[in-house]
Amino acid sequence: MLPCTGRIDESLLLTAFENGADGVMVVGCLEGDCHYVSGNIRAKARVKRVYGILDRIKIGPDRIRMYNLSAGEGSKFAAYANEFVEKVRELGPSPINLVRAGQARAVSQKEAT
Amino acid sequence: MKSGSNLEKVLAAGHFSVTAECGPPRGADPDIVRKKAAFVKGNVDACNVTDNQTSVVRMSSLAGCLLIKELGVEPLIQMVVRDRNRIALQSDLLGASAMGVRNILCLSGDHQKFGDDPQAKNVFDIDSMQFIHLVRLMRDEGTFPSGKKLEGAPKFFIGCAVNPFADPFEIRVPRLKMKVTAGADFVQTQCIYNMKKFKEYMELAKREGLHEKVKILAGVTPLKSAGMAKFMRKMVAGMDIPEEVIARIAAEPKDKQADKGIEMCIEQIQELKEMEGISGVHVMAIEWEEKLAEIIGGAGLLPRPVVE
Amino acid sequence: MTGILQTQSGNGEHPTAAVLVIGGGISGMQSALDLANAGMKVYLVESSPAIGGKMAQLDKTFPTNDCSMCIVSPKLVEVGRHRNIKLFTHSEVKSLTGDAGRFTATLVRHARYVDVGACTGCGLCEIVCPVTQISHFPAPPAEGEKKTRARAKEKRIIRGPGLPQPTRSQKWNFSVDNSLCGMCGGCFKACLHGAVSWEKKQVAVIDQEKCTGCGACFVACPEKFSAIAIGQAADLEKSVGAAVHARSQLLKKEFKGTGQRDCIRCGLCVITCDKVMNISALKMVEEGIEAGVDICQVCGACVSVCPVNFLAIDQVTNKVPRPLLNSFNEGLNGRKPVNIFYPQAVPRVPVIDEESCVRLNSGACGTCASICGVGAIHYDHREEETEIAIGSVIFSPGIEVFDARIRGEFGYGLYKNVVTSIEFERLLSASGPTSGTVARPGDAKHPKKIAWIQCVGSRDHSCDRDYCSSVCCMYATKEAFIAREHDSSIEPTIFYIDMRSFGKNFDDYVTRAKDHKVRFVRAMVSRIFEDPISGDLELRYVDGSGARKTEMFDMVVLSVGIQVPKASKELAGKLDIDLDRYGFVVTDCYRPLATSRPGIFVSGAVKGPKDIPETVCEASAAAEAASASLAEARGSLITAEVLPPERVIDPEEGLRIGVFICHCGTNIASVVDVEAVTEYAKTLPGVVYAEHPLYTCSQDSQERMREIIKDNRLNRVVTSACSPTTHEPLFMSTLQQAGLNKYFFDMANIRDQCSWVHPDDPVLATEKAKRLTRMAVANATAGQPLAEQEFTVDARLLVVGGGVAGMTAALEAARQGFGVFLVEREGQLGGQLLQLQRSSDGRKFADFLGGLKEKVLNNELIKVFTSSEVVEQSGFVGSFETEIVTPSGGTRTLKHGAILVATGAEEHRPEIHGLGTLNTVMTQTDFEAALENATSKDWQHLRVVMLQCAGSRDVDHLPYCSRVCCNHAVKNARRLKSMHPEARIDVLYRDMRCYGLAELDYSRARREGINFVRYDPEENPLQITAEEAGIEITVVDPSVRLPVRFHPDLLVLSTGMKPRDAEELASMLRVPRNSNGFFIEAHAKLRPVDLPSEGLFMAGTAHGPKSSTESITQAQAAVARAATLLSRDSMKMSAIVSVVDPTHCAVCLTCVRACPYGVPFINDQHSAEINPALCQGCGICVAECPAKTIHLGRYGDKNIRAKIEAYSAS
Amino acid sequence: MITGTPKPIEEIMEMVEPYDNIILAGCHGCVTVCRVGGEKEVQVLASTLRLAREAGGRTIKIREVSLERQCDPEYVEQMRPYVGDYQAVLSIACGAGIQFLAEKFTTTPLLPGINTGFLGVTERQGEWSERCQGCGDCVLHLTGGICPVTRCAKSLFHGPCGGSVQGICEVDKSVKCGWQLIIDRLKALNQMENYTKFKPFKGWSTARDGGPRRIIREDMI
Repeated sequence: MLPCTGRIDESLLLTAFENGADGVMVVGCLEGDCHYVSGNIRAKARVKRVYGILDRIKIGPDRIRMYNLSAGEGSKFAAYANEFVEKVRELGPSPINLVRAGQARAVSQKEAT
Repeated sequence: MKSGSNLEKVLAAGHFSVTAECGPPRGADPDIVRKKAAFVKGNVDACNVTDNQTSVVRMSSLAGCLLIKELGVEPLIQMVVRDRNRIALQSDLLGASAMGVRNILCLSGDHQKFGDDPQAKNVFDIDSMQFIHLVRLMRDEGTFPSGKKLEGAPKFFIGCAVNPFADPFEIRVPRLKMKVTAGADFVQTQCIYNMKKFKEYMELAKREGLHEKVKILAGVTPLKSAGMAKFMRKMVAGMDIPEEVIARIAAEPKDKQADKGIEMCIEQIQELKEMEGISGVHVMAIEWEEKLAEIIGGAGLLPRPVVE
Repeated sequence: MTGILQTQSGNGEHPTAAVLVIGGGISGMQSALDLANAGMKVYLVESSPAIGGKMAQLDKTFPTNDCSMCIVSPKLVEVGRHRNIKLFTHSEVKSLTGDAGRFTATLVRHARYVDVGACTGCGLCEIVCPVTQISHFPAPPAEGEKKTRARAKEKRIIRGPGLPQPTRSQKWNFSVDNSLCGMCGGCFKACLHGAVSWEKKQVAVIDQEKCTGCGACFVACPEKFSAIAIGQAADLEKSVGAAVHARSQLLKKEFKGTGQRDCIRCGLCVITCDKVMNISALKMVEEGIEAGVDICQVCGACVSVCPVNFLAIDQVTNKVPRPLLNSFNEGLNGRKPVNIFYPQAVPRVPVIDEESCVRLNSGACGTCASICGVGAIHYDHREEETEIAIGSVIFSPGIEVFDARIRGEFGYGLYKNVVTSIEFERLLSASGPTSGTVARPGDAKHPKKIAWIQCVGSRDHSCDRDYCSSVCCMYATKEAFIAREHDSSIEPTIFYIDMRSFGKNFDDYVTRAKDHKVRFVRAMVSRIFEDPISGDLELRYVDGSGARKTEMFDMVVLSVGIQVPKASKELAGKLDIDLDRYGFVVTDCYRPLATSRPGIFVSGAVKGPKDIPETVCEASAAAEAASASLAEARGSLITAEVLPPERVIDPEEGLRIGVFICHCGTNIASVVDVEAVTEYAKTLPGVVYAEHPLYTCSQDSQERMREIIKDNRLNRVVTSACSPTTHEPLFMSTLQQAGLNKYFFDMANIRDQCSWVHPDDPVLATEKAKRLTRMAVANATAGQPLAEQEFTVDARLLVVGGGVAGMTAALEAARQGFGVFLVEREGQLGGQLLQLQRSSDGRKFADFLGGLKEKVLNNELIKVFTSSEVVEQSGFVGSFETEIVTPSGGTRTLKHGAILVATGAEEHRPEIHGLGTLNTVMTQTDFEAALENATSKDWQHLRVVMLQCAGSRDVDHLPYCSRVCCNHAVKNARRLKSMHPEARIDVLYRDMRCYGLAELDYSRARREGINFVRYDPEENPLQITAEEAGIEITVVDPSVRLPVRFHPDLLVLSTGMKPRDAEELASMLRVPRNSNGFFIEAHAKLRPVDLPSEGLFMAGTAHGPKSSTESITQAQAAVARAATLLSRDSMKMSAIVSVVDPTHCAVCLTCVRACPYGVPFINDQHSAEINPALCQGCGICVAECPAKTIHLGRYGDKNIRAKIEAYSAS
Repeated sequence: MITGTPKPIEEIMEMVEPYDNIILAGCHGCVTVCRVGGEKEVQVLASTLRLAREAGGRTIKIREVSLERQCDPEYVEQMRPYVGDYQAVLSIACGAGIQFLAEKFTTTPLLPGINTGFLGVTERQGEWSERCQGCGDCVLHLTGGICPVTRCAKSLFHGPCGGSVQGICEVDKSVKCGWQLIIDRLKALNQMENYTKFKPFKGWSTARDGGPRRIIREDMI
């Protein structure tokens, strides 16, 4: 939880992927309705940049997405969360996690032999 | 006589002069130049040979000049400062003069962005104004800009180009005046369609007495079609084609538009002929050299006078 | 405090700076907080055992669906721990003497039998107490007579399906003390297992091999010998009752789910009856248990200690059992005589009920005292009287609901599946008797079809409840809405007369409910019949087409109205304040908070039915009214909070993290395995302490947390509980009180994010709770101590808008001793009220306005700027600077500590039905003005049609309800009728929204012959032609179901109210307005006059349409809210602000450009700088800074990275 | 300030391909201000590289550092104690900084992470434009404070050329005609006489045409 999505920056978003996130969802106020005037617009630009980076480094751009909600839209939040989880599930584990899992398997096989 | 060129002579004799232009080919085939020269021959007092115009690579203008000269057409070499620094420019000037080229048009040159090699490095060591100054210096002082004495000064009738329709309008005449001061003997204008604005320009020039200091050749280009007119207006920077001009040619059926274009061009030349301060026309029949005779003849400017 | 009057000590010349607030509901709490936060001492008296009132009982609130308990609980805690509020719960006002400014009140604190200071609220007493019924206590022995036990004459053997199956589990060891044995053989005869060997004149011996431990011998041994000793019984050292409870609990656990239905002959019931209750009505026999049904006192203890539910209360007695019902849960479940009012109660201290406690009545039992670890239970408590000196009184005792039994045709009290709306609230509540499952009380079946019947005990002359209760339409809609959220198969139907959704955003809420399949039927239900077998209910009603209908429902909710309780009326009598015939306090429409007795003020529904935000608003307003005359003595009776010095944490000191995993009652614990999370937390690095309190936020838990922090020298604290938005401030202040910087804290929300969203997957929810806790621990580990800077407060108030709200606010603020700048755009003060003529009681507004204006203009503390406008605004709460343009064209800069927006509204004038072109068509305001001169003959037989909602509740004009138009029409119609009885008036309406006591005028209007005809823009539209030639209106009159045609001389349009243009002001103040242009309050329920930015308040119609009385109330409320700031000497700035570390600042201006508030600047030290007072703490600059040299308090990269890393760590 | 743009990540990936343990060096100077090479970009690029590498099955160790300036030897020297422990240094400072590192650390390969742009100004957040080419012979006093060398696509000294249309350069619709700007400014300054003055040939020897330039100021040594 952050005071505003405007606080989040690209390096933190990428850090989440480095830490094994398969997807990152950024949820801010409705556009034009930011509690801090323009924080969500700044966040949108940063999410877009990370989207581009993920695309270019073959992690997959769709693993990050920004949603906009008002505080009263609990059910919409749930719907978005489900939608995004479903999307990430379709994409499967992040390549990082696949590689790490593969290495872990290799290590355990090695230990087994 | 500064250069003794035919063009200089014709103008000096008070004739309404005619120049045209000839774009060298995109290859090494000299026959293409010769073929074009054939259309020009006899119809003009001098023929411009362009220098990699619009930054599209072509045969060098000096070579083109020599080819048409062989056929008896008086060459007018165009030189741009885009591709050569002051060393190369001086050297080419000396060479051209040595080979008998007596007319020169000093230009900046279109930016390389529009040509074959937009990635090319441009030079622009000196600008066209400074180039005019350079040619006049060498011709009249007989020295290099470095001050060293020339072993034989080059002889050129020095021309420059002006676009009366470019922005800002207010500096167009002062800038022409600067060019004249720098050493221009004659000027060829950008092709004119907006006669009203051109007249305004001429009024201002005349107020400065420029028509008496420099020979002004008005540029004309026959329109092949309404489409071409619209294209030029849209794509060529500083091209001012009034709506009524386009409307007039567009009113014709497609197959009659070329004839209409020629007719309009002739009318325009006749109008220019009557204007005070206009010493001639520069007919740029772009890739349409075969119509030169028809146009120039139609305007009652043939045959060309011979001045000794 | 520049410009504030000096505070004085009570030397006899000054009033007493203390206020008595009567009633601890939301009204009393809000008044108390506003007063106490503005330097007044408060005595808050509440008759029930805890504060909270009706709001604590509600499930959700309209129109935002906020959880009522969640939003009220921080207030409960704040009141509970406020140093300047003295709480008297379970108490009453006995008398009041003296006059305004110096009253003396006598308070009676009823005996609670539990020491509030000592009790930890652990609730163990309630758990061990075996009593569940109101007993028929044996008559006390006559004077001088020896106390003897009655002997049963009527016996009944209670049998199971099979014979008893004696258990030896958790067996107690019975043995005979040879030195005490009377050798009577009683034990030998009692033993059913042949385990006792005895012969005459011999000491009895118990064969432990054969003994099952039932204790029959123990019970049989005569008291004079008491020779049977018990061994291996846990808690026996405390009391027999405690030991019985301990064994019963173990056995219950053991037999849980085994389907055991036969008696296990544990003997606990018999021992309890004999040794704990001193009754001896039970005896173990071969076939089961023999009950002496005539001597049973019906306390229910035997039933509650039975581990296998073998006994039932009606089997053991021949009397009718009287179960003890939980009044907080509206009697839907039971309780014990010792009872904590509700889980979040403040104070969370039980009360022992004098009527049902065995100890207090017969002297037996005493189990609770024996088990209480802190010795907090004292059966010898007596009621105490306290005398207090106060300057003012606020009377806000609240309301009760109508007794639905009076409307016998609905069968309430007879039909089990007919409930009241307040009962339904408890059924919906997660902490209610069904834990939030919608179940029929009759058979616990899940109902599908539920009907709400409106106006039960409202708008009803037959039971003397003529008024409208104001809230029922909305709460029924909400209950229907929420019921469907709980169970989407529910089909709700609401039967109503008029849909009175007149408040801000209410119509939208009703529309949303309709979209969520809530069915609305405009019909009066005449009767309900119960199907005695199924318990289903048949409703009879007449629908819109006039057809008689019957429809079956599974359950019926009666939307009961609200009324003044008898006790409140009696108290009002003692206080000598006037009530109307219904018991509502009488007030003047220009002085809405003042009662008939000077110095006593009133707030809340006791002065007329109203909802929560209006109550909160009135409560603040009453606080203002009550303190204005005491202002000169402000601060003389309060004590300032003294925090212990903050412990400086040595960086070398290792991490000592304490983790508190909250049960939230069952809110969290019913899904999340809090014990497992607690154990897990203990394994996290740095965690030295972890526990799982039942309610971490309760007052006793907070006190405990403070102790734990100190005892364990904790340097970080984490709670995994509910929402940080509501509860973080509370926990942080506990840290401060324990001498720890409050930012050494983090909070995980395992309620909303675990138990609430994953109720069906406890395993994963528990895992998620662990993960969130891990993240919070990581974040707390990364925590840094942050300091809050202090600055001086400018005690002046800027009021924008000089209408009735603005002027009232200015005057009241001045009375409070604050300087005021009053800025009005127009050339004269008065606002929209200048256009109106008379109040509902017929007095001329002009007289009132004139007086008000004069007072404002003559007040030395008020500086009035007319024809002036705000053009520039800067600064922050406590220290604002506002530039205004004055009529001369020059600007002036005003410095002040708070802002009150009262920009008002104006009459909407749409170009419809010939308004503006025909002189026969006018608005209500025009008509009201015309009425002033309506003496001519033409008016005598005038035909007037009033068209309601003309351009209101209409998406093409004003989409909202303007709230005042119905009352306005009734007022004007009645005035015309009184002047010219022959005049004909037809009011065409959609819903007559004469809420509250205004209903009385509406019914009078009907009786006076004013004709009301309902139309509906969709189903029964009007045909209107309004031309020079005349006006013709055709509509079907639903009462006769025939088309009627009107040819009025005058068409009066009720066009509604629209806000004045305040777009620029809103953008300068950076406060939001809704799509209709009204300012949006900080919280729709609990902060109705606060704007979302700190230090900004609003009042009057700028907030939404309302009457002049309501505007006056809001103005006073807003002043009260502002006074909580302006009365302070200094304020603290938030520590959550961006701070530039100049070391790496590249002075690149990125922050300067990125900040939406324009706060960062480049200082003369060649670095960017951010004024902490102006920084809003969004963190945009932090994220943009290319040098990463801006840090935002607890939202630093370090914190976020710690959380991200902890998220994925396993 | 000196501006620049990030190199495409693919290009950087190719450069670092041979290495598994590198330093990523940012600079607190110009590149921080133009937001291409400061601490934040170090973090973003480091994360990006690690992710990209790991997605390809290999990991890379990156030491993230930000020097005060990469163009001053004292700051560069701060890297010396550990630079030898790494296989390469990826710098996101300007070309000057990168080269300076290369000169100082002769045995460590230096890789450029950004494309150095020009000497420019901030038009607004996120937009920069060129103002100076460092020709070494300033004529701004004659041209109304607007540089014909930089602002005219053809570096004309007697512009504008015929390609100037309504103040826009023919080369790029988003570029203003430098000469139009000069004229406007001269008019505003009432210095149009400067315009009509003939400007002699520019000496380019002080520009890059004179070879790599040095400034030595004896008085400061």
